[in-house]
Amino acid sequence: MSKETVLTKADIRRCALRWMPMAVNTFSYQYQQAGTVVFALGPALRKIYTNDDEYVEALNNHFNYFNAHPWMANLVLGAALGIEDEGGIAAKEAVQGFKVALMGPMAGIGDSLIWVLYPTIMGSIAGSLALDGNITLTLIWLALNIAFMFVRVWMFQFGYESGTKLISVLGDKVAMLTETLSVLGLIVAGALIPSVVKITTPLTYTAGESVTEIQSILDQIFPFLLPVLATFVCYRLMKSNKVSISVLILIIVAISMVCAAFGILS
Amino acid sequence: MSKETVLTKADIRRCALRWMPMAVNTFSYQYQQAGTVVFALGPALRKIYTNDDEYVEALNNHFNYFNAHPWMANLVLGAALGIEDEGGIAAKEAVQGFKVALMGPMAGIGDSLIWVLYPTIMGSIAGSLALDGNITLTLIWLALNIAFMFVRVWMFQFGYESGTKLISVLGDKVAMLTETLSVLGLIVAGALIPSVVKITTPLTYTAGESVTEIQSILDQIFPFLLPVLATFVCYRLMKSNKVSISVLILIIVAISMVCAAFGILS
Amino acid sequence: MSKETVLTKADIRRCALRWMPMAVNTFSYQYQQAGTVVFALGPALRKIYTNDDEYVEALNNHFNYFNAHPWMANLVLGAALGIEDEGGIAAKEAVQGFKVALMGPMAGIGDSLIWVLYPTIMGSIAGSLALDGNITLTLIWLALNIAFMFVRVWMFQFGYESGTKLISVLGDKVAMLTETLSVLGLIVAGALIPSVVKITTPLTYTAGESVTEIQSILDQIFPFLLPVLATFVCYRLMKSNKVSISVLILIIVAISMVCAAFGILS
Amino acid sequence: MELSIVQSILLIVLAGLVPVDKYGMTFGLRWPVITSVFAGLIVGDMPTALYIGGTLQLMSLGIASVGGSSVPEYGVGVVVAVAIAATSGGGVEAGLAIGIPVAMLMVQFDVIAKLSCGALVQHAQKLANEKNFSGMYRTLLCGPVLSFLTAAIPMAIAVFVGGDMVNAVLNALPAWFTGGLTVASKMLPVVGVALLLTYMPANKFFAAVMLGFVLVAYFSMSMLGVAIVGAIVCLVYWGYCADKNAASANSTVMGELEDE
Amino acid sequence: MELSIVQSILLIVLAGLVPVDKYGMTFGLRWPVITSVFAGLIVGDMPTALYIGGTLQLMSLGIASVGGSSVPEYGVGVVVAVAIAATSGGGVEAGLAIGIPVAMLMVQFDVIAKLSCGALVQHAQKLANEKNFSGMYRTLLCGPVLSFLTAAIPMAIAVFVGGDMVNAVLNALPAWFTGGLTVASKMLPVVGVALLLTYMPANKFFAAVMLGFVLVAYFSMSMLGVAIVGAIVCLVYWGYCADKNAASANSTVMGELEDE
Amino acid sequence: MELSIVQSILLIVLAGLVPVDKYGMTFGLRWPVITSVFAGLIVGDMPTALYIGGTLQLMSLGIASVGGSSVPEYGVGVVVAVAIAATSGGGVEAGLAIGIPVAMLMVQFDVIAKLSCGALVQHAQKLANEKNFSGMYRTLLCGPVLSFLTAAIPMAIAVFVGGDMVNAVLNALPAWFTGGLTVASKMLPVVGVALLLTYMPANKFFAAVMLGFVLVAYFSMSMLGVAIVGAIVCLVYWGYCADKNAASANSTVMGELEDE
Ligand SMILES: OC[C@H]1O[C@H](O)[C@@H](O)[C@@H](O)[C@@H]1O
Ligand SMILES: OC[C@H]1O[C@H](O)[C@@H](O)[C@@H](O)[C@@H]1O
Ligand SMILES: OC[C@H]1O[C@H](O)[C@@H](O)[C@@H](O)[C@@H]1O
Repeated sequence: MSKETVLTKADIRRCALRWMPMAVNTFSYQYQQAGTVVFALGPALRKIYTNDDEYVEALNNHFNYFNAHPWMANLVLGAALGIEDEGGIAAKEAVQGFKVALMGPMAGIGDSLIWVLYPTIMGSIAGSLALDGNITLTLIWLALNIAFMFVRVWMFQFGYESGTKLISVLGDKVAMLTETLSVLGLIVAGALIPSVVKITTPLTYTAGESVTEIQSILDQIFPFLLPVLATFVCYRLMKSNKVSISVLILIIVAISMVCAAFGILS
Repeated sequence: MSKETVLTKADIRRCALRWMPMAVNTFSYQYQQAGTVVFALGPALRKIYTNDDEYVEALNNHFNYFNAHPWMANLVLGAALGIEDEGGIAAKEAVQGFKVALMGPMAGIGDSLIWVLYPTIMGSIAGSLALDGNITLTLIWLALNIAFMFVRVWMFQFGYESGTKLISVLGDKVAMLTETLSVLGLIVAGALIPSVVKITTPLTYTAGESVTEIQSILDQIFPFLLPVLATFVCYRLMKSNKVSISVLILIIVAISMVCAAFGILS
Repeated sequence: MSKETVLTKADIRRCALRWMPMAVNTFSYQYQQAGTVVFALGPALRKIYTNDDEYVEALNNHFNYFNAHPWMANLVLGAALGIEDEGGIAAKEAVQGFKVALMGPMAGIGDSLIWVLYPTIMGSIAGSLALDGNITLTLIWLALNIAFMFVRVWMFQFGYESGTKLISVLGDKVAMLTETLSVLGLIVAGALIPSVVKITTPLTYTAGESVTEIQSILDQIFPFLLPVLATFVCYRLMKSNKVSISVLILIIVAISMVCAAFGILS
Repeated sequence: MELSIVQSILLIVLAGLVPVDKYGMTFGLRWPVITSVFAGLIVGDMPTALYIGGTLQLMSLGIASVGGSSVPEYGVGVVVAVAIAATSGGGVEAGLAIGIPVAMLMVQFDVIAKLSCGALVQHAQKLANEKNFSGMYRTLLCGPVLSFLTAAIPMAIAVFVGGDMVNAVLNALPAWFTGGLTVASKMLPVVGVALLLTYMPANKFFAAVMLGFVLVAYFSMSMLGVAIVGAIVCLVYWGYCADKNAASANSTVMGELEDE
Repeated sequence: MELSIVQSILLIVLAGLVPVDKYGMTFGLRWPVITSVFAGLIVGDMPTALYIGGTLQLMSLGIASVGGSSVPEYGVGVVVAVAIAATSGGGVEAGLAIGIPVAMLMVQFDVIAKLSCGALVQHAQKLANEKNFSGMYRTLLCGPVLSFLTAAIPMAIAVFVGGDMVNAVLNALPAWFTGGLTVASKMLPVVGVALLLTYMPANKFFAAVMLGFVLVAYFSMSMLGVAIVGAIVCLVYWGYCADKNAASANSTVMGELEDE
Repeated sequence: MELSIVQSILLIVLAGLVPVDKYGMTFGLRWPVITSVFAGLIVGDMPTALYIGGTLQLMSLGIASVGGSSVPEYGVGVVVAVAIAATSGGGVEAGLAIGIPVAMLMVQFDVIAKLSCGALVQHAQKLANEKNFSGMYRTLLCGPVLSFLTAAIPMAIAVFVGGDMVNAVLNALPAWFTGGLTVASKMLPVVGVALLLTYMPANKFFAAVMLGFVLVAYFSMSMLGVAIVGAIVCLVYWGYCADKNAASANSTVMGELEDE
């Protein structure tokens, strides 16, 4: 399974530097960060796959839904690249399983620490000082951000090395790894339903003085009923191939507008 | 395994109409709704089993403990009948496993929605209006109940069709289905112990000003200790065949009266 | 596997009477109650293993970390002795697995009931009465403690008999028992990390008026991060055999003092 | 006002139908305000009946028999209260003063009916095993009759002997009897659960029983949640069994090959 | 004071870079106080800029785009507010009066950009399959351009047409449009999740999907907790597969022995 | 009043027995009110002793050494307090003023004793491996002696040198020393847990370790709950192993058949 790796340190760094400025900038609801993943890893994959067809296959693999905190993603993408460099197209499923399995946890850690905690600490002080015309902490904050860029490049490289090691250790058990990771990925996917699909209804049922919230009735029937139903319907539609994803998204936007207009969803 | 089904639409409807008025009307602590289950399915089973011995065997199977919300039970019993019509006496265990596995969830959903939510909404308004001599909503409520009767008949039929489909799809894996459902049934049974056996003691231990509740000591030793012990003792007694169930029930009633008289249980 | 048992009732009682006064009196952080376990069971083990080497092997087995509530331990140690008497040195792993698996639960039950509940009830009354010069309940308490000593001796014997029965029933499945118990033991070990290793930091980060607690940041990154890290580091060091346990303990004490001096840990 | 004999009988029948309907068809008599319409039609005083029905309806919101538990039966209380209000001079107050205690007493009567039903169904099963199927059906049909009587008897006393008599009877019941039946209604579900365990492979899958227990005792999970977790376990176990079957089929094939 | 054409363009570019940087390099423009330094340099009034930056920074504490959600973009609000404050006579108040609504409006623009990006990336994938790789890269590079425009356009209106115009546009947007986009931003993540399920063996391991759901829906577990539980399941499954492989390897060996 | 030499020695012995009994026989000296009876007998002033015992008993409710933690030892405090109260003119107040700090100081002494016991038991194990079994027993018997000394030494100082001296020593202890020992008492349990992991198959069953951790860290489960969940896992694993053994036994049989 494992073969000569072809990527150099410079290749890895180049991937990191293509990833970082683009990260969420191609974000869409169906691909999420996949566009940027392709953009960032593309040249490195080209080096791994000299054969055009394998290259396209690998690209298509990376066009699959991916979303993590853009800083923490460096670790995951680095490792995925390592697995791919070591395992080649045969490791395609392992690469995908690996990315899906880790993206959820990385999003959780990154969002709470880097998107919430870090700017809350820096911002509360820098903001207060700025009101008094003091710019010091703002500049320090800026400098810290720049310093972190170097850390992020290093994280990508660290990920790459861990990935190659992982695969060379596993040997011919990559198929087993793939299946196992897909189990983890599916657990994460199941957990995403109630945590990212936030569909609730503000409808109430008023009778005399008593007001009943429809949402609480739904919660009694089944927790997170609306997100589960929505996921199920979308999943069925996609599987059936009867409706393209773009059309599906337009339908959802249309439904959202109608439901918002009539106060059915919020 | 699967064979020609013999029941007609009219047979199913008849079962539903025998079930609905009788449902909890034969409720006893050892059989719960089983009496009515037998009463309702009896004629249909007779058609399935022309052989007397098989018929008796099937009846005995349905004399086993069953309890669900009487409206939601239509789905479960319909499906069980479907499985039985498709699988015959060989599916006996599957039928039983299926009923036990689904009765708990159906009771939970039905009790909260149909016994609590529905009459709370209707009753709070209808009651308020009635105090002013206004009868409108009361009559609407009555009409709704009647409309639901038709829905309940339909649920029975829907259940039946789902049941037959299930079995014809499974083919020779019915034994596996039985075992798997019995696992689900046992999980439900374990969950029933702390949720339906509500034995607690009101005893307290007063010393000076400090009052210690014996129940909280028991909770520290083991959560739901009394229900667990009671279940264990009853289970052992039944397994040992040393005491008949009727006697056991009398003993429990006697213990209840003594313990109530002395304030030991509440 | 199972063989003639050699211990008499008197041997068992002797073990109990050696265990009880010594129990936690040889407590150390690495062995916990293991010293006393060896002290208590030693003579009985000598009878089981006439061969010196097996005896030493058995002693070394009992020198492994053990900790339970000293009263409840009677049950566990009695049963372990029973397993050992029945299974001999071949049951060594089973004995160890059994002790580890049960020590956690026994500590939990004993600590809450015997160390907290019992003296709270007795002490609150006896203490109040003593303030008025009334000694009655204090003497009753003393008498109760003495009565319990007999119960504890009986518990040890009861444990022994259960242990021998267990092993003679299992026959040649002792290896399977060992492995299964080690799974339970490891679950308990995992649970011990967050429940007995209580490392937290009181550090705060003050900026303007806002105070950030470092501990809450750590909790966001990973719950019980410090205990997990400490366990991991210690585990690695021990596995590597690069540092002796005594040295490790000294290092921890030194770290504690330094960290306490600088307010890093609390 | 005096009730005619027809009115009396109609009221007794109406009261008796309350538990029968509650436990079966759910036409709606379990809900006081609906029952009051019929009681009002019988005594010919709809405003009073509706007022009593509305009052008891609001009083009983949220009360429901769940898992075979026995609860006060305000639907019966309505019929009693309407009858008393119509006949005694005391009006609505007098009606409620008797109706509510009767509703409460239904808890004890309900326990007794359910205990008796045990014997009934047991007998039905015996008949089934003797292949006396029509006897079995007839026996089971006594169930609703029992339900009917639990309410019809106190109603008959109220109508024919008078409300004061009902109250006298109520007060005469010893505490250990009423309290004992209440405790019994909480303890008796244990019979069903234990029975359930005896005819399922509880020994082989004891871990499943423990899992269900832990989910409720430690995580206070709802039955629906338990069912979802149970489904997860079943899917896993199903997959495991399928694997095992496939493997042993494999060996069998090999075994058979050898034989040839 | 009037803004020179260069200043205007610089401000528009700065505003446009806010989302680009927020979604990518994270130089820091997503945080108002940092952006205000640059806005201050451009208009040449650092004290006012810092004051506005500090105000909006404190106002936006804790707000972050998580899981692809769209949130008010106070970094853009800062640039607008600084520009208005510098040009209109109204000072800081006038600046914030326009800057804050614009920041809020970014929610809607962000949804539109993310919807458009869907088409972009889809097109890029098509090009990839046609082996037009440089076309693919070019297409993807339009992503940041879109991000840029979401902020640059309202900024350009504010700078060239004036703050009042911005407000007029804001008020003209119908409620079903803005509200609808807000609802859409909450519903659309369902597409990604469903897609995820389609290209993984969701049928075979449906129990895994349910487990993840239960952990969050019933136990409100964090994603990290889910990952730990997931790791436990994986280790167990890995061990099981290894056992199974070993066993079947065994049988295979035996089978092969036979063949000889 | 002066204490006779016999009284002094008896008091020292009584104090020393407090930890020995607490950690072993549990006659009851860990509970102040019981200890006070004996202290009262020795100094011959039962009312004062009981008063001190009752006071400290109520003060110490709920305090217990759990999982090897070190807690204030009010049983020792009682003996000190009774002795001081009897000898100094200050009465009960003077007694408690010294007794309570000494009780607190026992936390530190306890840590030191447990650290030393580590060396003791290690030595005992060494002797065991050298087959010097009586040496091993003798070494282990030093454990209770250590326990004894942790209380007897401060008591001796209090009795022979006087309460003020005790206070002076207490105040002289540096904060890093007492605080450090407190921190150490919380950190040191890590040694035991890590050791536990080293001699069990932690690698093979790492999922089990994680499961135990998750149950406590995420669900705050009690040890009893962990044990129940653990039992579930064990039953499942036991079933799995039994299946596996049966299957491989099967293949073996087939393999053997072939050989014939
Ligand atoms: O809980 C399920 C079911 O149990 C019994 O049959 C009765 O109490 C019903 O009212 C209830 O719906
Ligand atoms: O939640 C992970 C990730 O999701 C999207 O990509 C964006 O909302 C990011 O800001 C976020 O970090
Ligand atoms: O927690 C179990 C056990 O641990 C140590 O041995 C001591 O702290 C005991 O008092 C305690 O009962």
